[in-house]
Amino acid sequence: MSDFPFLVAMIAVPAVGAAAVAALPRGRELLAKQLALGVSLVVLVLAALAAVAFDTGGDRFQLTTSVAWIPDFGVDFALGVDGIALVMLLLVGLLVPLVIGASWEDGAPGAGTVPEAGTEARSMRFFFAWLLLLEAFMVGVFAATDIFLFYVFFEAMLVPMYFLIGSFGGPRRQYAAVKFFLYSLVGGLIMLAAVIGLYVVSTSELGEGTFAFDALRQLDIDPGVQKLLFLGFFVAFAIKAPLVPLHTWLPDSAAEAPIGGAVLLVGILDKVGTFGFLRYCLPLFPDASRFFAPMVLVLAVVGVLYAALLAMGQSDMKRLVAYTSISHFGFIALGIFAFTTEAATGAVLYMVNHGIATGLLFLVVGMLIARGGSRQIGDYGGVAAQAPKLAAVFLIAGLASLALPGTNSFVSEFLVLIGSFPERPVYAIVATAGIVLAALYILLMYQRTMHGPARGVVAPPAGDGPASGPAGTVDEPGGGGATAVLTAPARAAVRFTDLSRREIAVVAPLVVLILVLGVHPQPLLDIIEPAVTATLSDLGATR
Amino acid sequence: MTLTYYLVLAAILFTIGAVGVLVRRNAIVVFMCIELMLNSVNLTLVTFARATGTVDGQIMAFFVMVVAAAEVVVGLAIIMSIYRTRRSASVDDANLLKY
Amino acid sequence: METLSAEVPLPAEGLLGWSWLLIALPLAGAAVLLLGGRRTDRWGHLLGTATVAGAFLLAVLCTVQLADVEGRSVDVDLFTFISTGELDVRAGLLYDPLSAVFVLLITGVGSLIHVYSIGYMAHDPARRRFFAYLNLFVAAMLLLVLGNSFVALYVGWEGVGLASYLLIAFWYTRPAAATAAKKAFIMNRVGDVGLALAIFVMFAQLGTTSYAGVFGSVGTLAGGTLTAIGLLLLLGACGKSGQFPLQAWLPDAMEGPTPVSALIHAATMVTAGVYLIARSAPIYDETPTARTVVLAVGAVTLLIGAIAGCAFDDIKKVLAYSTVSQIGYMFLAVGLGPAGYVAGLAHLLTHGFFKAGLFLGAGSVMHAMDDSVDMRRFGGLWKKLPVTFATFGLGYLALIGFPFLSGFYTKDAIIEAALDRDDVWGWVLGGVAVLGAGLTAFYMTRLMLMTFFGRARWEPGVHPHESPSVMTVPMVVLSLGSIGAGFLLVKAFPLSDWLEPVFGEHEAEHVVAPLTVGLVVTAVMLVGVLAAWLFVGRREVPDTAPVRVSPVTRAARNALYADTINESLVMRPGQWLTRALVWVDNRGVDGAVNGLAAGLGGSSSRLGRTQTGFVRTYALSMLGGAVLVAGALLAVTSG
Amino acid sequence: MIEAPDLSLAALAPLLFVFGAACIGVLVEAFAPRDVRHPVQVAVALVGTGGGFVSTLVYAATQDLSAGGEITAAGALAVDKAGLFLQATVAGLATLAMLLFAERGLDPARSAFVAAAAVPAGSPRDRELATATRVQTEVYPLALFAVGGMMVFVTANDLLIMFVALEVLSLPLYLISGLARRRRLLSQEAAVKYFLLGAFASAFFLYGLALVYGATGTIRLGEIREAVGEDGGGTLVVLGLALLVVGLLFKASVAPFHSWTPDVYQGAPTPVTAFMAACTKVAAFGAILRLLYVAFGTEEWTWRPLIYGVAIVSMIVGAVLGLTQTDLKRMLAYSSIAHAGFLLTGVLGLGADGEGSGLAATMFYLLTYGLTTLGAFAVLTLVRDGDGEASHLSQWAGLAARSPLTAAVMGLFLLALAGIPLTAGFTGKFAVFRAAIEEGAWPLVLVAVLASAVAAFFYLRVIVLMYFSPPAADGPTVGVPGIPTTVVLAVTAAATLALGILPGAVLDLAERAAIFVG
Repeated sequence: MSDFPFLVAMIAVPAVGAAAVAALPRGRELLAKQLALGVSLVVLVLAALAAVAFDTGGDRFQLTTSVAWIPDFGVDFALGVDGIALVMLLLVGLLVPLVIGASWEDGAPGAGTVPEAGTEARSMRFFFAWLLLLEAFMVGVFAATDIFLFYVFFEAMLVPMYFLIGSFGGPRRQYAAVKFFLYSLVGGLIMLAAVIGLYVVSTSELGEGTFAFDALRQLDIDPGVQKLLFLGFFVAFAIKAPLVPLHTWLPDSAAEAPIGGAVLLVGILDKVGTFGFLRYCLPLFPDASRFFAPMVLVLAVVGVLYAALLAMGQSDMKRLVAYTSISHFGFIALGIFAFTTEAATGAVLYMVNHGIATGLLFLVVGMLIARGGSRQIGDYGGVAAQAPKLAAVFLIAGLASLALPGTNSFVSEFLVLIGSFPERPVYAIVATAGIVLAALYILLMYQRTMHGPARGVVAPPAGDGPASGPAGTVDEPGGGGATAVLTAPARAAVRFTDLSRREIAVVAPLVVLILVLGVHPQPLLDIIEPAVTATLSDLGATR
Repeated sequence: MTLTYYLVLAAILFTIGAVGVLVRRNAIVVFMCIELMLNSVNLTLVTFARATGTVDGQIMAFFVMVVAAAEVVVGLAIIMSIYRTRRSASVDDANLLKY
Repeated sequence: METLSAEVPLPAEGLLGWSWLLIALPLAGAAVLLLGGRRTDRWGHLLGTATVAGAFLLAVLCTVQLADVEGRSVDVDLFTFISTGELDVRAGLLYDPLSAVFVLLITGVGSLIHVYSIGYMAHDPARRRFFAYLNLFVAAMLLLVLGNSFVALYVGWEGVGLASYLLIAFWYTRPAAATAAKKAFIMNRVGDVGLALAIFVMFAQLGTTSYAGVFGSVGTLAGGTLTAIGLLLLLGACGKSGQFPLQAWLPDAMEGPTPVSALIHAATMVTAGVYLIARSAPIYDETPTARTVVLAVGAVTLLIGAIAGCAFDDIKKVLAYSTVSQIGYMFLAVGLGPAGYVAGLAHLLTHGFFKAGLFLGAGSVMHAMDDSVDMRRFGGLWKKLPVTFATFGLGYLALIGFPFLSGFYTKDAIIEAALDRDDVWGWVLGGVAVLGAGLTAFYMTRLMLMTFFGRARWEPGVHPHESPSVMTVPMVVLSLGSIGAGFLLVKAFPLSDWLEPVFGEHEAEHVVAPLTVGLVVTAVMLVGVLAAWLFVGRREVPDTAPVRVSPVTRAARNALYADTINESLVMRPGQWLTRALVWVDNRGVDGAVNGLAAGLGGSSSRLGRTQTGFVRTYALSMLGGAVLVAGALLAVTSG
Repeated sequence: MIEAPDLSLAALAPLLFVFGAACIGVLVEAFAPRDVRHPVQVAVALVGTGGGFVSTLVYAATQDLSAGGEITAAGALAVDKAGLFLQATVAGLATLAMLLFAERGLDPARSAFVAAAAVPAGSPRDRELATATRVQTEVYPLALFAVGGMMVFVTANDLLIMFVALEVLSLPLYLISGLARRRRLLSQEAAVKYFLLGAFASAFFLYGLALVYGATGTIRLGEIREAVGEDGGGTLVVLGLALLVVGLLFKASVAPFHSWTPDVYQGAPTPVTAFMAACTKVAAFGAILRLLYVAFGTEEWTWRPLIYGVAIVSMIVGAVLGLTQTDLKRMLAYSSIAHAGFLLTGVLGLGADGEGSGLAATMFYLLTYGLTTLGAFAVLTLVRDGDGEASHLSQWAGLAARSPLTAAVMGLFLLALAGIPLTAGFTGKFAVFRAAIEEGAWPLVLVAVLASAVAAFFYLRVIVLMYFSPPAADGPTVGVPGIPTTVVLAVTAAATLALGILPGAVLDLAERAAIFVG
């Protein structure tokens, strides 16, 4: 079974699916959704089968495929996964169907989730087509074992996400989309220069240029050159990840992106940055990595605290979640650049867990916004009384985000900190303080939106207190006449219905995973650890 | 080395032509300045031909003259057409396309 | 001195091998109730109570079996939790006398409080959710005390924090409850940082986090490291147990339903700090510095709690500060080291009984008084609430250390142990403890007088009535504990014998004869009672608190300004910092990016103006370019 | 007895095709009846350019080019591998451009070109003709001459031929720039500017030629190299090289010799702009490559700093100035300036004596850029309002809602111009950057990537407008393209994708063609 080209299939299936969905005739939105969901489920199954076929004790890269692609550049279409890539693929496979499920009602009349819905360019067909194309590229970026190929997917990923944000995003989507694209592109292009530089180095060392990761990591590069190349890669990944101070695109993009886009953006796209640190920066440039590690660690730790404090200062829920992610990426970077097996394993696990936890947080925030029509925390209050299930899922997502033991994130955060402490105690101590701030930003948001008496858009519109929600942020359901007939509690009930069956189906897998991985993360650790060990041995790390 | 004088003269003519292009407004005059530049080159070519003792330079000068003649044809046609539209041959008046 | 807990415990056999069910039962209960939704409304409370009662039965059986095990310590290995690199954390339980004591306390008192809650929460539409959270709490608390490693403890530690959060915020539509819950969680988290760091240090130094591993190699650690671990653990303990300087959350936590206050914020969770220090005895034994800090924390908190307790009119707040103060005693005890562990734990147990009883009594009073907690609107309730009065009174007597009731034995033991240090510190600590006893007697007497005696100052429309038996029976049972537990644990079946495998043998060498101590303490206690009678009992209690009061009273009413200090030292600067950073991020970091973009745009327009549209300008630029190019080339070649 | 010069008719066949067609076109113009003139001219033009393209390929496929190529026409032309590649590129792109010229379905007056260029713009007769369906067909022979000039330009083996070819390609272009049917004033202004500046630039080239001749006694590229290699570059040679390069950089619209580009691109009829942007760029860079490779290959360290500098200036000027453009044609002009800078990074990759991979990379980039920019201009011809093409940016708002396919194709070209992977633009950029880094020019590449990021902004802005903005109420209409334009769009879009996804074969071709003789 391991001969089956899983990785090729995982790229081809969604790519073909995207084309098929886009090619559907106008008006077949339901079919588009069903097709997209089906395709993404096929990818999930493929990912699961790939995980089964993967032998944790086997070669570093498995399920490999390699076809000469551009012989003149020495580029191969080479795919393969190590444990790190495999878990990321599983995450991709998991999140995309959920995102499709979560976006099922988007674009429906009155959903209020997509501005000016209905025009051809914003047709939900294209939303799902872009989503599937994005999935294909995401699989590619993690599965590539040829740096050129990696780069191609790395940049190509921008396009579908750009359209997802720009076409289906919030009021400032144009600004956000362009900012996202340009920020990433700057990083990507600098990396391109480094990729080429690496190729040139390989040409001079091996006689023939290559982009194959396995060949490149055996190069013995002059330390000065290493530093330059490291920086080239690092900038791209630090923007992607994002590390402070290259982070400001993320709150804008995540806030303006449609919820599905935001989940994938923060849940997976950004992981490419930290994945890149681990896969490319460390093994390819060991000397430079050691040289720059203290600086990266400073950025990481500053990011943990800085972004957490900023998260507290946000009034927009999506921005808040985006900032929490930046804080979490600080932890991941800390884990990677601590150069210990425990910390790096924890960092990889963190990447998965963060995708699950923050993905869930984004999804549930999106469900809240779909009901209230506002992203402002101040427009909500007392939701828990009207939508207890929503509140419960929100709490679970929040607790996972603040790394409460028993949730998946705890294991990863704990591993990162305990693993980095022996080597980098000061950084670990400072980062540990971040867990208090994490509790603060999550609970502040939770208290303001879920607890207390019904307020803002949650409250019945007639009279009742100072806050009836800023005008304009609330879509009035139905026409004026119909609204007037509804009694006040009925109105509130209309808006704040609890989670529907569909929504429960979307969040349930994530909730289950949060709890299961919180108690029994070992299967994932078993997959991750050999790859991390191999990476660190490329680095020549001591532990 | 008397040939140097020819070269210097040619260079001066070339410069005059170039400066003329910069300072004159009338398209025809500008064009004539360009012709002057071409002809200064012709002088240079002939001088070098003399210096190297071959006729290549002279032949090239003929080529240049032919090309210059073709250029005149095309140039005058263009200038005429815009002159007929605008009733002005000032190059500064053709200023719709900018920034 | 040698401790035995360093030895690797035996693997579990028989019933003890099933002791994981202790945690699983309430956890399953919580899961069923939370996932079951409204379908379980009708029988949810019964299931919740049954799981805890079942756990109690199992705990009794396990403990009986444990008594026969050699070394009285078994290890229940379950599965690999986290294993990577050099870190190997196994999920496992340690069933030894110390955890057994706690398990019995938690499940025992827990069962009673579950029963009580059936009545107390009968009219709350969300009773099922309440029981689910309570079950969750019991599960987490059991994990805390049963875990065989610091990581397992940490998991339970934060788990009880979550349960506490959920339960304090049970009536979440009240902003005060929501805020109190958040405050509790955050302040606990501050402590958790200490605990987490302690674990990191252990791993960094010893490569393990299991009790067996850590305690087995304590000797290899440098003194400074040990002290650091000790202090970090103490920080964790302070957070969880509401000790100075992290005490401010505990009184606010009274926003939760009263059974919660009884179970979590009196009997069990808040004593987790004591458990942690007692459990880490092998570490503290080696680090006198850390022990001294524990002592200081205990003594300071003891006084803060007692002083604040004197000034509040909210019956639950008074009890809460009393709890703070009593846990201060326990800290003081365990801070004494081998001399005090058993005394501290004994007080913990008796306190668990009488304080839980007091809270349940307070709940019963509130139940009668339409959920009012203002003692100034109570008075003369002894006639209306006879059972409550009787059980509450017994709890009161036990707490103030009335001779031969529970508190008398256990508190005296602590004071004795403090004096046994036989140095200046001993006298200071003993003095503080005795002073605390007097203050305790004062504020508790004040509470009794204002609640049960004097003129009825009830709000109009309040008709006090005794609670149903489902509530009074647990109160009665707990009051029995208030009476007899002290004697049983200190005299009849000494706790020190039971815990000997954990803490080893300790022969007390008394500096002051126990009898003398007993007499002095009793005398001070009587002075406190008398003072209360003079200040409160003799006079008419005004309906509202007097405004013109002494600075001392004002300070006490403000709980010695703990909240103010927190606010001005942490919250305000934090908010200011947050606002400043938001500004920096928007204007500075993002501003730089946007500024760069604007700058490019600006230079684009400015450069664009060179594109004038004039042919002659273009020609000039070309000529200039040509001259530049030629000049540069010449310079390059000649240079 | 004068010996007849050796002429390899096979090698000259492409040129003969094009020039022959041009001459026939002139005859057709003179003798064919008016109503059949257009189809005949189009057929002749297509046969000429297409025949040129095919015969180039046939020649390349059938001849033994193991020596790199042959020098023919008495040493005037070097029909070598690189020359053939460039000739084929020019001819191929020109064929597509001819199709754009031939489009009759879009403009209500059935042609993009003025009916009677001699009639003053704005006169009553002009207004009358503006709506008449009378078409004018001089553009075809003129364009064919230009194509012929370009094809000679890239194979010229001596400086004089290069000069003559420069003029042959330029003069018709000056003319056809002024032939727009709509906005004639702009068109004429463009022609004047282009002509005056072009003539000015060729004077520089010519003076450079004279100086090099004076210094080396020869104008044959190969002989120049020998002469220069012997006694190093004297002042005259260096000065001559500088002036020659200036003349060529002008044609390639490299800053600071770019100032004509935006004005001419904007003013000229869009098909002509497309033709210029694609073919002239190829021809000019072909000549630059040949000059620097063959004549001054040994003088690498002389011209290297020059190219380095102008590349940076060009990239920055193009990228930065493009940011604030509001006219799409003008924006693409600035984009063309920026791309000229990127191409120069490839030129830097030529390396000492052409050892680097720069030649292949630059040639490949020329092909991809030519296709993409041709396609982009072709899309521009589709979007129209009452006054011709709607090239103002604001008019493109919400285009995706009106015409998803048009927007998608334009989006593809824009992404390719921005150099996003899986498009031809990326492959080309990668190739030239690689060549430059191999020659150690990584700081230049760093500037280049930053410039492309800046440039990406204005490409993205168009996408933002097309896709993310609500359509303007009185927006432009999107014309239904006739067969010619459809073919152009299909070919360029397909090629843009194909060269991005599977560029191997063409890259390989460029790699194998990367040899100049002479």
